[in-house]
Parts: sequence; structure tokens; C-alpha cells
Amino acid sequence: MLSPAIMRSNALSPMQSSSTTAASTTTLSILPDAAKLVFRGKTEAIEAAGAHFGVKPSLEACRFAAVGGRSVHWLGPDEWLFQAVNEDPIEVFGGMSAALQAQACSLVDVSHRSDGIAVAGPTAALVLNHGCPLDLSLKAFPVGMCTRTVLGKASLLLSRSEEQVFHVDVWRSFAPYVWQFLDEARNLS
Amino acid sequence: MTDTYRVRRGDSVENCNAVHFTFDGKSYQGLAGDTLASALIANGVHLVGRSFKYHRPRGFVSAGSEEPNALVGVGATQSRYTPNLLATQVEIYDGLVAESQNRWPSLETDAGFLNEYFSAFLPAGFYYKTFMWPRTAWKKLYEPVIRRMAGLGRAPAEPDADRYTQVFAHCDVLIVGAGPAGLAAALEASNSDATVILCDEQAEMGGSLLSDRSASIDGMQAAEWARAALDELRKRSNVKLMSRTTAFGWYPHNFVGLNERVTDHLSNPAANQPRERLWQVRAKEVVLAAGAIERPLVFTDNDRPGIMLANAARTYVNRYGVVPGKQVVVFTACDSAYRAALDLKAAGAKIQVIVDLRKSVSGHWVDKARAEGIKVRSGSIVRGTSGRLRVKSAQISNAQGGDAETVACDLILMSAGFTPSVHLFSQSRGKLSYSEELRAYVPGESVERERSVGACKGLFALEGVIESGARGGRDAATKAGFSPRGERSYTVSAQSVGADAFIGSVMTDHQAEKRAWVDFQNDVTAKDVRLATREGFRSIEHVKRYTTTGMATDQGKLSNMNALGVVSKQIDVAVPKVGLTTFRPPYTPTTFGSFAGQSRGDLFDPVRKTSIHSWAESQGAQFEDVGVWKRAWYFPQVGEDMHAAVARECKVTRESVGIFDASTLGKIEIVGKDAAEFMNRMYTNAWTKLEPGRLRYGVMLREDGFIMDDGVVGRMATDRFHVTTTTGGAARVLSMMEDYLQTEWPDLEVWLTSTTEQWSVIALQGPNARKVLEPLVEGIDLSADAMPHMSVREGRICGVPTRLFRVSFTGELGFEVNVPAGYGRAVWEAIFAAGKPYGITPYGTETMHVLRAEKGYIIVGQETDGTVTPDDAGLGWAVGKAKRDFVGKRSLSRPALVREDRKQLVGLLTTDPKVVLEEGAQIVLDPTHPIPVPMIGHVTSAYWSATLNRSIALALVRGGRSRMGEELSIPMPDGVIKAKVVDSILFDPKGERLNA
Amino acid sequence: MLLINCPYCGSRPEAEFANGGQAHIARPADPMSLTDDEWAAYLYMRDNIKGLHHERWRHANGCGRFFNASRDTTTDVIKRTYRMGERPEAEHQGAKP
Amino acid sequence: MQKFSALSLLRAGLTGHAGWQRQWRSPEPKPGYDVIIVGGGGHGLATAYYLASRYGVKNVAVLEKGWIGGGNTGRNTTIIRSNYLFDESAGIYEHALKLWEGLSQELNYNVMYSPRGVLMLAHNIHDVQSFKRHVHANRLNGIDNEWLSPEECKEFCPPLNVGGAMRYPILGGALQRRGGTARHDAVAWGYARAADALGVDIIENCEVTDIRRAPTGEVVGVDTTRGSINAKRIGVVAAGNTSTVMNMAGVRLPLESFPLQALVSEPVKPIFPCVVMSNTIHAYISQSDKGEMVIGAGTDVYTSYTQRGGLHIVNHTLDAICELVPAFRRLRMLRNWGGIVDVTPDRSPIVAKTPVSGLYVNCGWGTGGFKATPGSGEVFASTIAKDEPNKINAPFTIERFRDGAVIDEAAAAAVAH
Repeated sequence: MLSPAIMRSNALSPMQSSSTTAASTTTLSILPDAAKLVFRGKTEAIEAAGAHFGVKPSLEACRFAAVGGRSVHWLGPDEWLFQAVNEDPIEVFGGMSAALQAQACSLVDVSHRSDGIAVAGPTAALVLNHGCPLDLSLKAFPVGMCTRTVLGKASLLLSRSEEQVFHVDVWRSFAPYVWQFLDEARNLS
Repeated sequence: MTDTYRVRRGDSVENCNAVHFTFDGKSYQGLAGDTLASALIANGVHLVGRSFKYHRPRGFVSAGSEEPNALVGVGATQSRYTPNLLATQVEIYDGLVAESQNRWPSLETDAGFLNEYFSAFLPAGFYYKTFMWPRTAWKKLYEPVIRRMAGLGRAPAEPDADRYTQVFAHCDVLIVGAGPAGLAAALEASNSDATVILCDEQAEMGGSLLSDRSASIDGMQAAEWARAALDELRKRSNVKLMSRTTAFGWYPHNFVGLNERVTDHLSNPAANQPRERLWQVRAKEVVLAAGAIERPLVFTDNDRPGIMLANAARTYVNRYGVVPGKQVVVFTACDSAYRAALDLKAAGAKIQVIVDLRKSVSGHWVDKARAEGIKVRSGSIVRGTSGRLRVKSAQISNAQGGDAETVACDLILMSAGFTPSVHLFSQSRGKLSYSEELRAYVPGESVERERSVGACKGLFALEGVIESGARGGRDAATKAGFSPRGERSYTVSAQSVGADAFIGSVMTDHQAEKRAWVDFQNDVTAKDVRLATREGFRSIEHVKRYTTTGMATDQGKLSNMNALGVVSKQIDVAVPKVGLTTFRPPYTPTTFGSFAGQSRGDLFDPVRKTSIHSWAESQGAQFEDVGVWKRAWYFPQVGEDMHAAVARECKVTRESVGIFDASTLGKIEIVGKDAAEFMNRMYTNAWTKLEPGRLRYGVMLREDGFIMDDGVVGRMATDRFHVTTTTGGAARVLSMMEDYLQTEWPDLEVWLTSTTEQWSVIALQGPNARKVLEPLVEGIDLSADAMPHMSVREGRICGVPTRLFRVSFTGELGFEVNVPAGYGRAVWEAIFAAGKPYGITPYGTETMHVLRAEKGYIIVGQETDGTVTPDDAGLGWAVGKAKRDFVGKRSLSRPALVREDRKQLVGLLTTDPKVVLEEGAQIVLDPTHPIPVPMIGHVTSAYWSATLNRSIALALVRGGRSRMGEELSIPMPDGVIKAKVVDSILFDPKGERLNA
Repeated sequence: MLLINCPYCGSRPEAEFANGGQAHIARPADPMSLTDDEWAAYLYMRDNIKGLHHERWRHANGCGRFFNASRDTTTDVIKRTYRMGERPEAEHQGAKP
Repeated sequence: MQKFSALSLLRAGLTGHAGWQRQWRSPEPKPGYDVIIVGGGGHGLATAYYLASRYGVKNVAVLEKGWIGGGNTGRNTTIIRSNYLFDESAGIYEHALKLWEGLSQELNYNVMYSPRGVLMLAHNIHDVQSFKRHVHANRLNGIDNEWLSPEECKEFCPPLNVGGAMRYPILGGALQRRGGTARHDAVAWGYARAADALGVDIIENCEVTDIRRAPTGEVVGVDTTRGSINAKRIGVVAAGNTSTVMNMAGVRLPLESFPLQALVSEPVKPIFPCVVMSNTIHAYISQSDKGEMVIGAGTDVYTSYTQRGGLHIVNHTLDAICELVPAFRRLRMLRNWGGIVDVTPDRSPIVAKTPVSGLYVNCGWGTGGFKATPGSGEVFASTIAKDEPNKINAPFTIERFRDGAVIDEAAAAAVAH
């Protein structure tokens, strides 16, 4: 029997080879798999969740916090996304649920719901702005900011990890669309 | 230089770079930097088009985007052919192919000109009065002829080869127009930390400064200053300069659409350049510096080639170094035409006479003209012109009439003053006010965060224009929250041309029968406008619609004020009372492709595919679109059509085992201590007693009582439900749940998370399903006793975690294997391999539909259509009667929803078992009834059932459940089909196979 | 594209939002006790104000929250947005002619 | 009324068109009328015309706050068809279509009704099922509507992208050949002129500011910007302003008013022979007599009275058009505007008496009002004249929302599975 790691497919893998070799200075790359959990619940619970996870979740809207390969993204006033890069979802989920047993909250494993794209380069914001209506200037969208938003006709989670690097987390079936859209945009910009 | 109209070096053309192009098949040479108009004028060509209605010969009226006449088709190939481009805006490049339009067989000899001879019978709105008899002739005879005559260019015949993109942009200050006011505004606004976008529709920024040879700013000649200012702006990192970019539309909340033309001026655009880019700019503050457009004078036969706006001639001679004519008559109501006359004279043209409408004329420009020996005739008009394909002479008389003097000419310049470009201001919903002095509307109070500066505000003296621009720029930056650094002063040396202006027709009372054009392109004359007012069309909107004045491709830029003037005079009502036609986007015509942007083909809408899609593709599956999803429809083997494939898939599934990708089903994880209570309120069913580990089919209504969605729900724990929805309903259901939770029941401790894409769902159905699965599963006892129908277990399959449902949408022993989506394909392949010994078949949505129909299972959206209640659909059993309330419950007791004769779901068996009914076919009691035939229902599903070896159908029939055994009629175009009403469950009514 | 101030995330373009219709129409506590007319009023009757109108929006492609907005339907100017459960500053103001 | 004909045009042409009279008078309001129609759009003017011509009620005033035909009549995409699914809708729209067929002759005004055919495209199997259901129901109701294969669609409308790379390929279409277009302004003007000739007073720039009622409840007249006018019967046909006007009489309606945008391209020579509609990708298109492509889309999502909408709606409309006809990418948008449509919960109209005696309402036509103009006017006139609805508009009551007897064409067609 194959190991889960080998069995796992990413909706974007076929895109990588089909992408154009653009003259663009913006690169697109697939982010590594991660354990991803959606936490929803009351404020007391989020603090407990953060304490267990080892990353203090931002209570400020539209911000993420990261320690090593672990991060917590604010998604809404009662909703956060916990991510642990290259960790086993079952283990992370198991540990977290145990820690939150007494808390009023919901924890759902969504590790396979989405795939990630890194959009990097000096014109990354411009490329994203081909479909994303947000102001992506550093002033309006600083490093450490995250938000769900739209790109063309897809919905996604956008975060800025460095001045010239954005991470896009998008549901699997929309991921090829987003990739193709960005690939075309970086070629035409 | 062979052409004789190129008189000197123009500022905007590069003299050393000859460019070759063709117009109507004839080769010409121009210079890099020329527009098609300036290049044709350089070659002595003035005849460039034919008017819309009378097909009159027409030449260039303007040098800009307000051009009504010089519309051309451009493009060497059909996939890059564009009709109706303005020659005054088309930039030439080597190899440009342009052609004139609306003429046959040629521009010089156009058969459509015949209309001109009948023009007496074709006044405004003539078509409303005739072409009514005989009744059918409008469509068959009159309309086709009218249509062929109308239209301008021809649409391209092949798909567009170019690409388009769109960009969202944000800035602190957006400045529209890079003339003197816009440049000053940009210099000031950007002298702070504000981000500034300055856009201009022209290839070269600078606006009126580029064609001004008399003014100077800060000691520099005007055009030189403009270039210096642009250099300075270019150096500032907070400024973005966008030429060839038209601000075409203002949308709510300071959202402005800009259209950037990227490649149309290039001979060989790079492959990675889009043809156009649509910029959607959200600006904190906007400065409108859109300038003003010179107004034509409305005089008899003012439409001949060679009659143009004075300022346009000035642009041609100063910017492009071409004289539009050598013998010039100038007709004006203001000083600006004098300036043009002087510039033309300086370039070698002979100014025959300046005819000035004003009784007495004086001032700098008049004096200067006189000093240069130009004859000035005040209180006079041009009362007629001659010349067929090019103007030959002007008849000049006193303004009141009297004898006319004929003066030979090849160019008549006209100017009635300037009309401020208030389009964007008006689109922003700012109120306009009428200036009697300027005979024009000017911006009043702003509604959005914008200000108008310069000529578009009605300021025409250069010093005032620059001052107003600078002030506007500072104001905008300040209001956006910035502090512009030190004020700078501008030393302007320019002679004002004053603000004199005229609107309406200059014709004398004796000329009522003559034609003077108000709208050149649409062939609307002052006479037409007067006729409309006589017929009672007095609101300017009515006049516009009746005569079509202002509705041509220039959108009335040249004609609107003159039409107003004519109406005002005719009905003796002040201009502001006559009204003003609404300004609508776009400012100038804007390419469809740029609005579509990247949305084409696969990017038109996301193509959602499951993780198993690629496997189905490799097996030759056919797919169908279900919402945004692609779903495998059927899996034809070699030589099979759909019918054969489906029959085989059904048979194998019923007899052994089939495998189906159900991943597109919506999924929602509902977690919290009040989860069951929430389910009770959202669904018709009762949930409290559902034990963890069990499944239940749930029905959800809209608040109006009609079925909205359905799906199987698993209780994973006391506080955790795994809910499934229909494929198309996923987002709608989640949104409705959130709505109730957040706005009606915020006290409930329950949270929702979409898990649609977390899980791949592999349905394994058929008597051998358990045998196939068993070896792959760890930690779950699949036996009938341990895991009965409608239960769920967690464990592992092929080493990965699964939520394994025992559920059936086929009536067979069945399982739905939920695995994390990344493992979907691998697990699918493993199951498929394990099924090989049993002859497993993959099946698609069509087989799924047949199998469930045999069992009478409904599909929301097929058996239901938004007007069906649970009882109608035979789902009364799923409604928790004892529940006090749930969404939609109250509506179910409304009078129309409890009527006995509602349409109810039944089965239908055709008398001839070979005949498959058509889905959507209507059911009647008496097929011999004359039309209209009363209909009592319709067929919702109909298939060939390989299992039952006959056709089957489901139908909604009025009072259907009380009609069991009744024979009904389905009248089809080729005969009546008879069918018997039966129970909707046609196969294994006792459900023995399910529980196997 | 309107610019809408989400009370949680700040000003965002309309593309991120879904409109939720007129605000402050509470679902009756006991629907079954209502007459058909009363129930129909809840289901269907709307003020359709020409003037200041209170409506619901959901930041669907953002934080997911429903909230209220007071918008003038004659200008589309949004005067204020506020969270669910809060009351509007002014009642509806129909622009009575 | 001056007779309009080729001959009269010819005669007038020879005399410089000096003899044309006003097409309708501009009377001062009288102190009272038998019937007041509030709203001088196509439906209101048609109501007045039929009151005078068919029901003998000639002492009628039409009060229009701006200029006639200036609301949705002058802002729509002029599509005419009657191939609706339900008997109720088919009844009222087919009634209208029959009137359209002879309208130019009846009014002596060329409204350019052009039965060019309305082709509704199916892009998925659900569409196919739904359209076939329409086709069958229409046939049994005596309404023409036929199913076309993709090839037949292409033959009927050659510019369509059939078989090319397309996100949602065309799987066929439902064609109503009698459907088509008409010239919207001419409809308002033609009705106005014909009504005026029968004695109806058309009073423009006259805004109703209040509806007056007797202590016993029934209406007695209206206050307007041009004074008070008495009438015992008042018909409100005010499209997007219905809620505002009905509020004056204390009547609440299940209506919401949304912006609906439309646009035209620059004119080009004839290339698009019919009307094409696609509900799945949200666009419709036809070519006008002038050569412009006339294009429409769905409504914006929020209620508004601003008569404009967002740029993103235009983007989505035109990306759909460019999918249907990729060669049109290079055409250019000439004009884009918005109207206000009032929408009922079931997207079907209300043409009915109201709880207030003497007050009648005709509203809620949503995005589909133009096509109904003659039928709507005729049945509303009948309802006002007889103080009771006739068979055709009887189902279109306010009470249907209380009873649940909704007529929901959209729900019947648009639910995806």
C-alpha cells in the first residue's frame, strides 16, 4: 500500500508544467502541503487554541501570526485558520481537539480543502490586482495582513508574508483557475 | 517630402521617420507621430466618410475624440479589424490598413447618396409615420432596407485575436486630463506623499499646450513647458502617467473606469502585450481637468469636407505641421478662431476673410489679425457653401441677410466658443449650472470627492486655467490627507481669447428651408430639430430621441449645445428650462473586449473539477456542466453511444458493482453543543434523536415553504453533523444557514464550516460493493449488522482516514467513501482495482439519474423547481409534524399550499414500453381539447430503464396520488403518448436490496 | 462598485459582499400563531425606501459576517454601517415629495 | 388626428413639412377626471388609450412627473416575446404579443414591431430540460416556441459561437419566431398621440405629491406639483416609483426597486438577425434598426433609485456577449445606462385592485415590462373601467402573496441541481 504522502495530489500540479515561461518578474509557485484547521468559536477558546498551538492568534482583524512553519490567520471575528506546514493533519487535529474539549468552539480539518500559491516578485501586487479589487499597496496591505477576498470569479484567502511575496490559499477546484488567471496576468502586465 | 500640405516641422511628428499606410487601398506616406487624420491631410485628403442617413461626403471636423465624421475601419485581417475608429485618434504605423465606411461602391461615388435626393421626404422621425402598410412589409421589406442603409462600419467577421486585461488600482489623487490644468494639478498634488495617477486620452500629454505657439509659461514656450512638467512628474515615484488612457466612466464611490490602449498604435506589438487594459481606479480624490471642446457653428451646408473647427486646424498646423487648406475662410463667434487664423497664416495659408458673427469686435487677437492684413467682417455669417467632395466657396452676408458675397476657399474654419467637458462630473451626479456668458453648462456642486479645474470648469484664460489646476491639485492632496509642500507660482504669458460664445443656428429667418447640420454623423439639421418641437417634442430628451441628435458615436459632444440652442429659440424657453440630456458612460466608445478582460474560454468562469476528474478523463468519460462544476456524464466504451453506455453502467451496477464520483456534493460541518437544535430549525426533519453514527435524509425549505435543498446528513458526534447538500446548492445553503445563525439565533452555540472541497466522495453501489471495499478498509466492520443502511463510521481506507457512509442513491447496497480530497484519486483507483474481479464499472451522472429514478428518489431542481412543497414531492414523511417551528413551516399551511389539486410526484409508465417520454413534456386529460389545452402536469424525469427493460418516468401531476392507475395523455408534435399513473417507486419497492 | 465599510474589516469593494435585503425585519418568534396576512407581511412586504434605507450586507468573500448599512437609495451614499444587533441612528427616511 | 402615411409624408415633404401638428396636446390639468393614470410610461399611456378606445372612458388624465416615456420605456432593450411557462404568464404576455402584431396600424404610428425571433440559448442539460418544458407548454397554449439544435441555432443566428471553444457550449435553443423587438420611444409616443386624439389629457412635468382619500377611505383625487386634481378612480403605473406613490395612499406592496443596466454598441451594418438571450451566462443581445447592438443583463444586487449601476455588471454582461460572439470583442460600447425596475417576490407583476377603493395598481414587471406594454395597458384599462380584473389579469393580485399562489417563472426555470 502506498503511503499517504505519495498518494496525495495537489490540484495545481498539472498547472505548473502548463504555465508559460513568462518574461514576467513575478513568479508563481505551489506552496507545500500543510495541516489546516478552521477554528470557530468564542474568544476564550481561541486563546486556549493558540496556547496549545504555540502561535498567539491575532485578535486584530485581518492579521496573521506565524512561528516557524505554524501560523494562525484571522478569517473573521469568530474564525481563524490554523496551519502547520508539512505536519500531519490527523495529529494536529487530534492534539488541538483534545486541548479544546472543554471550550465552546468548533474545530474542522480542512487540510485538503485548499491549495496554496506563492506569488512573488516586484510586481506581485500588480499581477494580483488584475483580478483582486483590494488596495495592495504596502500601506494598505502590509506584511502580516491576511483576508479573504476575490480574484476574478474566485474567492480566496490572501496574505502578505513579505513585501514582495503574497500567499494565496484557494479551494482546490478553484485553484487551477486562479493559477491560470495569475499566469496570464503576469504575462500581460 | 512629396506632399504639399506638410508645411513645417510639427512638434508631435518625427520628420525623419516616414510611415507607410493605406487608405481605401491607396498607399500614402506619413510621419511617425501622425494621426491618420493628420497624415491624410498632409496628403491633401479631406473626404474620409459618408454620413449616416443621407450619405453625404464628409471630412475631418476635429482633431480629437469628438470627431463625428472621420470614422474608419482599421485592420489588415478580420481577426484584428476594428470598425468606427476615429481617424483623428488612430496613430499611424508602418503597414496600417484603413478603409472608409458606409459607402458603396466607393467613397467618391456612393449609391447611398440617392437618399440625399429624397431628403425632403426623410425628415426627423419620418419612419414613425410610414412603412405601416401592408402589415407584414415592415419586417420583410422596409426594415431590411433601412437596416442596410443604416449602420456605419461593418463588424469584424472573425474572433478577435487580441487579449485584454483589467487592473484594479488605487490612488490618493486621480487627475483626468493632462492639459495645462491637469499638469498643474499633478505637479501640486504629487508634491506631497500622495499617490497620483494622471491620465490623458491622447498619445502625447500636454493637451492644448501642445498646439499653442503663442503662450509661454515660466519663460518657456507652452509645449516646451508641458514637456518639462512631464519630465518632472516622471521623476516622482508617487506619480503614474498614463497616456492613451481615457477616463470613460464614473461609477459610485469615486470609482473611475480608465481604458488604456496599449498596442493599437504599434506595427508589431510584443506577444505579451494586451491590446487594451481596463483600469478600475478607486481614487480618494479626483481632479477633473478634461478640458473643453470647441463648438461648431450651425450654418447652411456646414458639413462639407474642408469645414472644420478652428482649433482643430490649429492643432494640425502646430502639432503635426500640416495645413488643412490653403485658402481659408474663418467663421467665428469668438476670438479663438483668430488665433487659429494667425497660426495658419504663419504656416503659409491665405486667410481670405474672418467672418465674425459678433457685431463689434476688438481686442488683442482681432487687432493682431487686422495688423497682419487679414480682412475681418463683423456682424456677418457664412450663409452657404459649395463644393461636392471638398468645399469650394463660402457665401458671406450680413447676419440679418442681404446680398451674399462668394469667396473661394478650400477650408472653412468655424468656432462658436467652447463647451466644457462636464461628462464625468455629470456622471458623478454633480449638478450642472448653465452659464449665460459661456452659453454652456458648467459644474456646480460636487456630490462625490472630486473637483473640476481649468477649461472643463469654464475657465479659458491660460493663467486662470493653470492657477485653478494647481489649486485643485493641492486641494485634492490635502483632502486625501496629505500636506503638499510649498506652493509654487507659475508665470504665464498668454493673451486671453475671452469667453464669447454662441449656441443654436446662425441662419437668417429667410433660410428656414435650408439645411444646417446640428449633428453631423446622424444627419440632423436645425430644420429637423425645429420640426420636432413643432410636433410637440419639447423636452430635450424627446428632441434627442425623435431626431437622434446627439445619439451618434460622438454622443453629442459637438451637437448637444447647438440642439439646445435651436430648441430654446424655437419654443422661446430659456436653455436651462429646456433641459440637458443626461451624460452617460462611456465618455468615448470603449471596446467590449476590455470590459470582458481575461474572462474568456476557461477563464470565463472557473472550471471546477474534482480530484477524480483526471481519471475519468483518461477513461474517455463525457462530461456535463452542472453549475460551475464539470461532472462525468457517462463512460462510453469503444463503439458505445450514450444510450448503450448508460444501459451497461446501470446493469453492471444493479448486478454487481458501480463506482461514481459524488465529490461535487456540497458539505458543511456543523459543530457545537446546539448543533442538533440548529438542525431542527433549519430542516423539516427531526434531529434530536438521531444517534451518532447514523445518517438521515434531510429536506430544507425556503421560508416560503418550497423545497430549497436536500441531502444526507451524518451525525458524527452529539455536537457534530456532517451535512451534504446538492452540488449547485452548497453555497446557497451555507449562506442561508449563516444568515439564520448570525441574525436570528446568535444565541446558539454552533459553528459552520464548508467542507465541500475537503472530501472526495466515492460512491460504491451494487450487490458486490461490500466485497470490494472490505479488504481496503481498516477499523470498520462493514457487515450488515455492524453497519446497517444509513450509518456512518470513521476509520481508514487504503491507509488514509475516511468517513464511510453506508447510503444509497441507487437502491442497491451502497457506500459513500469520504476521503480527504488529496487522496481522492488514489483511493478511487485502489477501489477500482479491487472491483476489477467483480467487473466494476465507473458510471456518470446519467446512470446515477436513471438508477435513482427507478427508485423514485427526487433530484432537487429536476423533480422540484422552486414551486414544489415536500408534500408535492412525496416527502411528507420527512416533515417533522410535531416540531413547533422550522424554516418554511408556517408557509406550508397557506391556502394555496394545502390545495387538494396541487401537482404531486408520481410515476408514469407509457402504454408502449419502448417509448421514452421527453423530459418537460406536458400531461393532459383530453388531448383532443382545442388549444389552449388544459395541462395537468409535466414529465420531470424520463429514461430507458435497462433494469426494467422498459421506459420509466416521474411526473408532477395535479392531484397525482389520487390518480393511480389512470391513463393520461402526453400530446407530442407527432402524436399523443398514453401513460399510466403509478407509484413513483418502480424498482424494489420494499427496499430489500438496500438493506442487503 | 460600491465601497462598503465592513464593521470588522474596514472599507472593501462591493465584489466581496452579498446584499441581504432590508434590515431589521425580525423573524417572528412564533410563526404558527400568525395570520396569513401577518406572515405574508414578514415574508414579502418591504419598505422600498426612496431615501435613507437600512439594509443587510454579508461580507461573504471576507470575514463572512452579516452587518447593517444605512444607505441613501437616491444617491447610493452609505451613511453608516453597524453590526447586527445594533440599531440605526435614524429611522428610514422616505424622501416624501 | 392627422393621418400618418407615406402619402401624407410625401405631401408634407413638398410643402417643407410645415403642416405637421403636435403629436399630442399640452393641456392644463382640468379640476377633475373620471380616471387619473399616474405615470406616463408605455403602460400608463397604453392604459389611457385602451380606456378611451375600448372601454369608452375618455375623460382621462395621464400625469407624468417628467416627460412621457422617460422611465423604463425609454431605457429597456425592447425585447418582445410570450413564451412563458405558466398559463397565467403565457396568458398575459400572449395577449400583449397579439396586440403588438397590429399595433402600428391600430395607433397609426410605426412602432417598428419586428418579429425577428427570440432565441433563448441552452448551455447545460438543465437548460435543455427547462426549455423543452417551455416549448411543450407553449405549444399546448397555442404559443409558438420551437426547439433548435446547436446547428439550427447557428443557421438562425450565424454570428453565434457554436462549436468553438466556449466555457459553456451552446446545446441548443428555444426559438419564438413571433418574438422580436419594437422601437421603445415610438410605443410611448404612438399611444400618447392616439390617446390624445380620443380626448385623453397627457400632462407632463406634473408630479403627484399625494393621493387624497375621503374619510370613508376611497380615493377622491391627487395633489400634484400643478395643483389638485379630482378623480374617483386612480390607476398607478409608476414602475420604479410605485412604492413611493402607493405609500401616499397607505398601501404597502411587496416590491423592491433595483437598478437594471443596458448598453448599446456603436452602429454597424446588419450582422445580428434576431434576439438572443442566455439566462445561464446572463446576457441578451439584438441589433437595432440603427445598427447598434442592444445589450442587457441582470440587475445590480441592491435596491436603488439612482438609475445607474456598477461597472462590474457591465463587465460581466460583456464578457458573456464576447463568449457568445467572439468577433464582437472589437465592437465598442457607445452608451450605458440604468433603469429602475420594481421586482415582486415571484418576479411576476401585480395588475390589480388594491385594498383602497378606487385605487388600482399595475407594477412589478421587473425586467420584463416592455414586452407586456399593450397587454398590460389593455387589461389594466379593463380592470379600472369595470372595477374588477378580467380573466387574464385575475391571477396577478396582491393577495397571491398572502395565499401562496405565486407565479414564479424564475424559480421554475433557474434552479440548478
